[in-house]
Amino acid sequence: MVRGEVSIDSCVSRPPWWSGTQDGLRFSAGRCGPSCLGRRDAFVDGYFGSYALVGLLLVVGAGFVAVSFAANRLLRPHRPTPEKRRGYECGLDPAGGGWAQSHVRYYVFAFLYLIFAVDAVFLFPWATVFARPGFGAVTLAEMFVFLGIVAAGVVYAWRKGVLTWV
Amino acid sequence: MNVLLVLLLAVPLAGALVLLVSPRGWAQHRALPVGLAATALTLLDAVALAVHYARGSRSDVDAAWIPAIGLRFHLGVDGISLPLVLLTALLTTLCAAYLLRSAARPARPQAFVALLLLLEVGMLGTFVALDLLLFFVAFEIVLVPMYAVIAGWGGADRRPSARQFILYTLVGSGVMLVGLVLVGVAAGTLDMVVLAQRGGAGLSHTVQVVGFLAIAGGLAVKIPVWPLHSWLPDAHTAAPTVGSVLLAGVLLKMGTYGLVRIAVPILPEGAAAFAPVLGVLGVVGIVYAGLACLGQSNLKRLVAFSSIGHMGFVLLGISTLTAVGINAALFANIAHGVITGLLFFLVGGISERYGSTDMGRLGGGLLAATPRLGALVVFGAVASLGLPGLAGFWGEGLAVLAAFRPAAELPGGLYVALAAVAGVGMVLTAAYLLVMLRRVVYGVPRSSVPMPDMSRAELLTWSPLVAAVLVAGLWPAVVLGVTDGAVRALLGVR
Amino acid sequence: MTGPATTAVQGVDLLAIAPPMLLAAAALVVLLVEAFRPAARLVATTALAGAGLALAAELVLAADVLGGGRSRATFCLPAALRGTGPASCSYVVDPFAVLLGLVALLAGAAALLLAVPEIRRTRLPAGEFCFLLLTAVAGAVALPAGRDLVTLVVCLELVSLPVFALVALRRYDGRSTESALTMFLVSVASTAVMLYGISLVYGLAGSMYLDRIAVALNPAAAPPAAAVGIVLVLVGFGFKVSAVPFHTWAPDTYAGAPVAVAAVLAVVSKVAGFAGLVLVLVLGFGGFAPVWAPLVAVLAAASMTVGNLVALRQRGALRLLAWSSIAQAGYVLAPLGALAGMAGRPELREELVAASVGYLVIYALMTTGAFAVVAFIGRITPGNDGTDLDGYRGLARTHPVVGVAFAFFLACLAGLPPGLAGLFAKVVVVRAVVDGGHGWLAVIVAVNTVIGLYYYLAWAVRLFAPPAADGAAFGALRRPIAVAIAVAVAGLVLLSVFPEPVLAGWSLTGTG
Amino acid sequence: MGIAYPTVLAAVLFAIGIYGVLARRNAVLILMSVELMLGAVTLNLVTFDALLGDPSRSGQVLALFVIVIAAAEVGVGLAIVLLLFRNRASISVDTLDGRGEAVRR
Amino acid sequence: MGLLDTGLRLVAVFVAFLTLPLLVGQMEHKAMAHMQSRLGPMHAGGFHGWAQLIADGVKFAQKEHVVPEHADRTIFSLAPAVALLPYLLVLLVIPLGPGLVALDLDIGLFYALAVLGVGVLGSVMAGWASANKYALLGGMRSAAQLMAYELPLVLTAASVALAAGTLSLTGIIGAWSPWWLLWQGTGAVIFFVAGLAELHRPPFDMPVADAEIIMGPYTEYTGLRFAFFLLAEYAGIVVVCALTTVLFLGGWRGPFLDAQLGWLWTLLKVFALAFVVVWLRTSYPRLRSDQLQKLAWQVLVPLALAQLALTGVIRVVMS
Repeated sequence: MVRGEVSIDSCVSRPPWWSGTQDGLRFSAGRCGPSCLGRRDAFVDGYFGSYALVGLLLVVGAGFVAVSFAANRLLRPHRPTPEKRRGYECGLDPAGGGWAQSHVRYYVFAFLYLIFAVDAVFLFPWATVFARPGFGAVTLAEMFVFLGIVAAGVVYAWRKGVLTWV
Repeated sequence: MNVLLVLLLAVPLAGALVLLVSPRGWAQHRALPVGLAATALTLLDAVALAVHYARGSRSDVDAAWIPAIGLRFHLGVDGISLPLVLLTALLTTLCAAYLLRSAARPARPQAFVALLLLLEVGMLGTFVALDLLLFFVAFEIVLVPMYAVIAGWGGADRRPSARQFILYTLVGSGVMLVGLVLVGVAAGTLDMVVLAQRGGAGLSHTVQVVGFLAIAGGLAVKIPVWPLHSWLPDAHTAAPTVGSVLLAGVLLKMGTYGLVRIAVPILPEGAAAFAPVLGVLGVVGIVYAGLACLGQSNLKRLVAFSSIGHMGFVLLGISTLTAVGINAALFANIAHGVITGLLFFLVGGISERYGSTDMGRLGGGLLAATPRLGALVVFGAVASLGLPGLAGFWGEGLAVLAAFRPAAELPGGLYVALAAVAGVGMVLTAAYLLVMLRRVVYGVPRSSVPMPDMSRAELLTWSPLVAAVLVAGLWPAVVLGVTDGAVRALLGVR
Repeated sequence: MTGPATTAVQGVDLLAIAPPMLLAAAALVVLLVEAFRPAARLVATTALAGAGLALAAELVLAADVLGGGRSRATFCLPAALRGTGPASCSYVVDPFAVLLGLVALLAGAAALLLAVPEIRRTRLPAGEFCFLLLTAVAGAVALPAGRDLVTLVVCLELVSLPVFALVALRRYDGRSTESALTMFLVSVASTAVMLYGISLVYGLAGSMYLDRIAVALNPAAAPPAAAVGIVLVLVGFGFKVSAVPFHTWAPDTYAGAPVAVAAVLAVVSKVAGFAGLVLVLVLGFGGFAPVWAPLVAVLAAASMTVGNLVALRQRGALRLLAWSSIAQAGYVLAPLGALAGMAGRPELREELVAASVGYLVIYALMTTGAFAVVAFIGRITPGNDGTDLDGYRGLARTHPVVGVAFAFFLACLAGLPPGLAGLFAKVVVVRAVVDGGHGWLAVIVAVNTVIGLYYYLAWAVRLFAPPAADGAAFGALRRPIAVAIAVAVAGLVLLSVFPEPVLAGWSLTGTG
Repeated sequence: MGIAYPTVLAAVLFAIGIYGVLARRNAVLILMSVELMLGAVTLNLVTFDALLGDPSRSGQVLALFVIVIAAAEVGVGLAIVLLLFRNRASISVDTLDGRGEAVRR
Repeated sequence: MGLLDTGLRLVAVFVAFLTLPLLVGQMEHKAMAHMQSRLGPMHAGGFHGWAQLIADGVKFAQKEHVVPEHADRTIFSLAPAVALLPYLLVLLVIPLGPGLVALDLDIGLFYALAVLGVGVLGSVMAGWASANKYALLGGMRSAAQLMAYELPLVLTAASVALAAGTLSLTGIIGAWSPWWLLWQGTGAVIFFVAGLAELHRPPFDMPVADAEIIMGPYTEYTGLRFAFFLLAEYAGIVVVCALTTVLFLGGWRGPFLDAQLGWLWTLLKVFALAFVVVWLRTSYPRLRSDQLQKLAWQVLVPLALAQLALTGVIRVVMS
């Protein structure tokens, strides 16, 4: 790849980790100086660091579960019989398959949830910056508009009988 | 008098619009008079324009239309276009008059006349446009009305013929459009006057060659140049009389006019490169048409094929790239328009009376049964074969003559050969026309049922054409004098 | 979320965003009206009133922007975050945005009009239909003003998602549902591809703002991955505008959807897709033009050739229109394909973009008109579902006005006088392509124009043919459809005589 | 700890998604594959945003929108699938088509 | 963050995860017994049967693991872990006292809500994989319930975040003041109720209604895996109560000595809430599934929206 003269040469226009001197991706702070370098370390520590603990805990938890199941395997008897392995229907022989066709209303529940809960995603970023200086009544009004739309959705669903379940 | 130029297009357009929007009941009976009035007004306008031109005042309308594509509403007439404008206005008026007779009344006259007027707008627009794209637009405007006239009012096989007509022409237009745009982009202007003055300066050889190929290729379909002619006989056979008259009388001229007006002066290097090819194709067309005519049994088809031959002469004239040759071509153009227009009118008249144009079924004896009509057919035929003293003679004769002395950059030997073959073609023309006369006009009528001879209305309609043939034949300077100056101006003095 | 302490509050130019906002508000109102007073007539009237209001706002905006000669930019990057870079506004109403917004709005209103009789006649739910339609149009109106990838993506989805639902809205029609599913899956996958491309571009350019991307992404400084991202974005848009080879969903969907929805797909959705494509390619990825322009050129050539050739064989009206719209997409793409050499020639860029946009606008008008007539014939006349071309025989004899209007639309689509608007549009495209040095593409355009002519002409001829012996009579013309046809005819006649307003350079403003 | 891990993971997710879209014939599975692709997009966006320290947070903003878009797509998509299932279960699509043809010819 | 420090944090969280649910469970045994005027098991371990839960655990561990023949074996076996582990992960970010938190995430609230939602997946997996009609119905119901109650939960959490201006849990406690009890009171109740519903605790235990569908998703489970589901339920109570405490009741903030006794205040509040949970179980009849949905969509969601609006207005007025 032949490189011409690099005309733009600032941190603003080019990502700091991109070094124009070599081909391919190289994550360095070559062009941005020490501040970017610091940011990179902060990135690793602050970003992955905190979630590393979450990951470790997950590993610990998974280990706990695995150990428990392993120990359980040693402690418990294992004598399966066809009767035991038959699906439980209050002592009667199971009729039909185990998976029945489910009612469509569950789909409606899912749909309602999907719409509203995902919209709520926008609430959190807003909620955190809302109190900062410079944001005020206008920001609030904007969120009222948003809430109004969500509310209109609920009203619509209610009028359409989605919220009646019997 | 720029207003005359604008009126030239506005009058027929207004007529067409009036007919289109007027209620059906009203227009049903007034369509034909309205049509005649509009065409006649246009003819008057054209004559006035000619008078003005003769007095030496030049008309030129130039206004920006669509700056985005550099399209200007640029109209003007000069010696090259003026005769064609007059011819168009005359033929259209005659057609409108011809329709007035109850025998020729078309079905759905409102639509028919509206289409006729639209056709006139396109034809006149093609001849007066001085902007490449405007020329193209006008060129395209003609297509749909002509298609509709053939497909809606034609005879047997009208739909396939009409479709063939429009598809052939459109393929040509598409190619031509690319050529025009190429020239416009390369030169930075679409103004024909400016481009012609430059005479190819500023256009690279490649652009000129490619542009000429595309533009002339597109026009060649319209002319039609052999071997792109196969739509023509079918279209003529299927078209109603009026359609045939305009098709042969005007539409074919649009192709040759385009060559003279655009391709040759604007792209001289391209023209020089392809002129021999055009010449060869033209001569092939002459001979081919002659042979084909000998084998025709249908009168209408015969006249149609003869058009291919006549246009071959025009092409030969143009291909010499000399002032003489091009003047000859323009003269032949006019002559062919008048003569073939007359012939198609006559064939239409025969068809009205006998219900057929098949020579075998007509059987002969036309002169005996309807003496005046027969005489006129004879007149038309001898005019067409180029009898000295009639219009057909000068154009074709001069074209052959010009071929002996083509432009300096062209291969002289080839042109001498072409001239010789074209001479043979002239003989063939005479042969098939005489055969036709023998089979149809002379002899004893097959049936004894009395046929009405030429009516007064027909006489009125046709006599201007007869007069034109005589005038142009006896006094060719009336046309050549007009064209010559313009041709020399256009080509630079050659 | 943890930005600098400086305020990130952006000023909002309410007039600039008024049209899409009004449409969105109207959509909500329609939904509530439907919830409380479910009468089709009331709902449709409300929706139309909303569209009219938005149209008024758009006209005011147009007068302001065009009259003042100054584009209105809003949602700009605050000065504190801007640094030394360009202005970076998210929403810029420039002439380009005004024009395409207006077109989308008009096409949306027309689709609404087309739908009115169908809603009354069939079991199409009025409220949902109007709501979805207005929402989609709101997205399409906002999209041409978007100047960063986030806005563009959101607007594009705002156009797409309601359309999926619209296509499937005829709930008891299996064909409708199947076509909706086909379209949905294809479109969703293409969105994902496009988004992945966007994520790569973002990573390499460091910004979502098109003007910043343009500065950061130049082939000399960006790695090959940027080209990959750009191509992926292009693929995504290829699906949206149904360019060959990403077109396969279109014919089935057009044929399966209600006619009004097919009109939305063919016009509103396509206008939005092209607006986004132009913005992204020209303003954002300009530096990479040598990479993407040849691809676009190939897409254009393939689209028109395949579209026209397949359209030749169609016997169904909607399928024919679908293939024709694929072919027309090729014409719109062609000038963009000639953009490779725009680096040092800003005037060439202007010309090519103007050609593309001009064609798009005229395409929108003529296609809307054609669909209006199909809506008149199709599915309104009992016993004639308007899907067979032979069902149009004799239209010009029984309904001369509609027949002539339709013939005019077809002539425009074909680019044949009297459809001068279509002819000029094609001339502009050919001229621009030749100017861009792509003669071969111009020749392909010209040849395709001729191929296209054949089927448009064949259709137009049927209108004037005597009606088939067993053909059912056409029904009466409903007023909403008549209005739509009249508007399309008026617009096209106007543009046939005076196309300058559409073909003149509708300059794109990058930053505002 | 570099950018490589998240981006490569995203690329792998995306590739799996593409494979699923191309190889699967079940509409729901295709939809799931698309969701996988969108997940890759989100991951990419968030990674780049964090890495760039983008002051305008564009990456995260688009990531939020991608999540919402994904949800909306699932909603609409499942609705259509459900509709299709109903139509197929109640009225066979083939017979429906056949009747339409009969009227037309 | 050193290795030792990290290890310590993990161990602390893990220990809390193992002990607190047992304490809640024991409390439930005893409190319910007394409320229903009965003694409950009194023998294991001597004093008031304190070792009963341990005995239960031992018993569970020795029982056979039976997989139904048509079940989706892998999912069936994994479901308990999926149900349990999210609660462990949430505990990580819950602050016990000032500075006394295993991981102080700046988006702690978001994290907690996100991870909390995963737990229900365990029930759905169990319900689906069991190849049993009751289990499937239960799984469906539990999913539907999650979906209905997730929205009020998230909306009220957003209200708190809005009031505090941060998503960090410690930050929220820092911003808390007693009068929040007043203007966030509605939110607190909604959050708590929605949290209960997510845990399928009575009166929201329709998914496991034994009179109708045996044990819902857990019908086919035995032994340790069943015990895990039980453990998950009690861990869930701890987490929901702790989140309510942190978000609405001021966490470690007490009448005095916050710095030293913060952990105590937190635990007291958590257990007080846990007691309420038990109390509700004995007091209210089970809601029908349509009543469940109705409560969520027609009462809690509008109220939560109103609460959010109120919070926003008050924030603006105050600033």
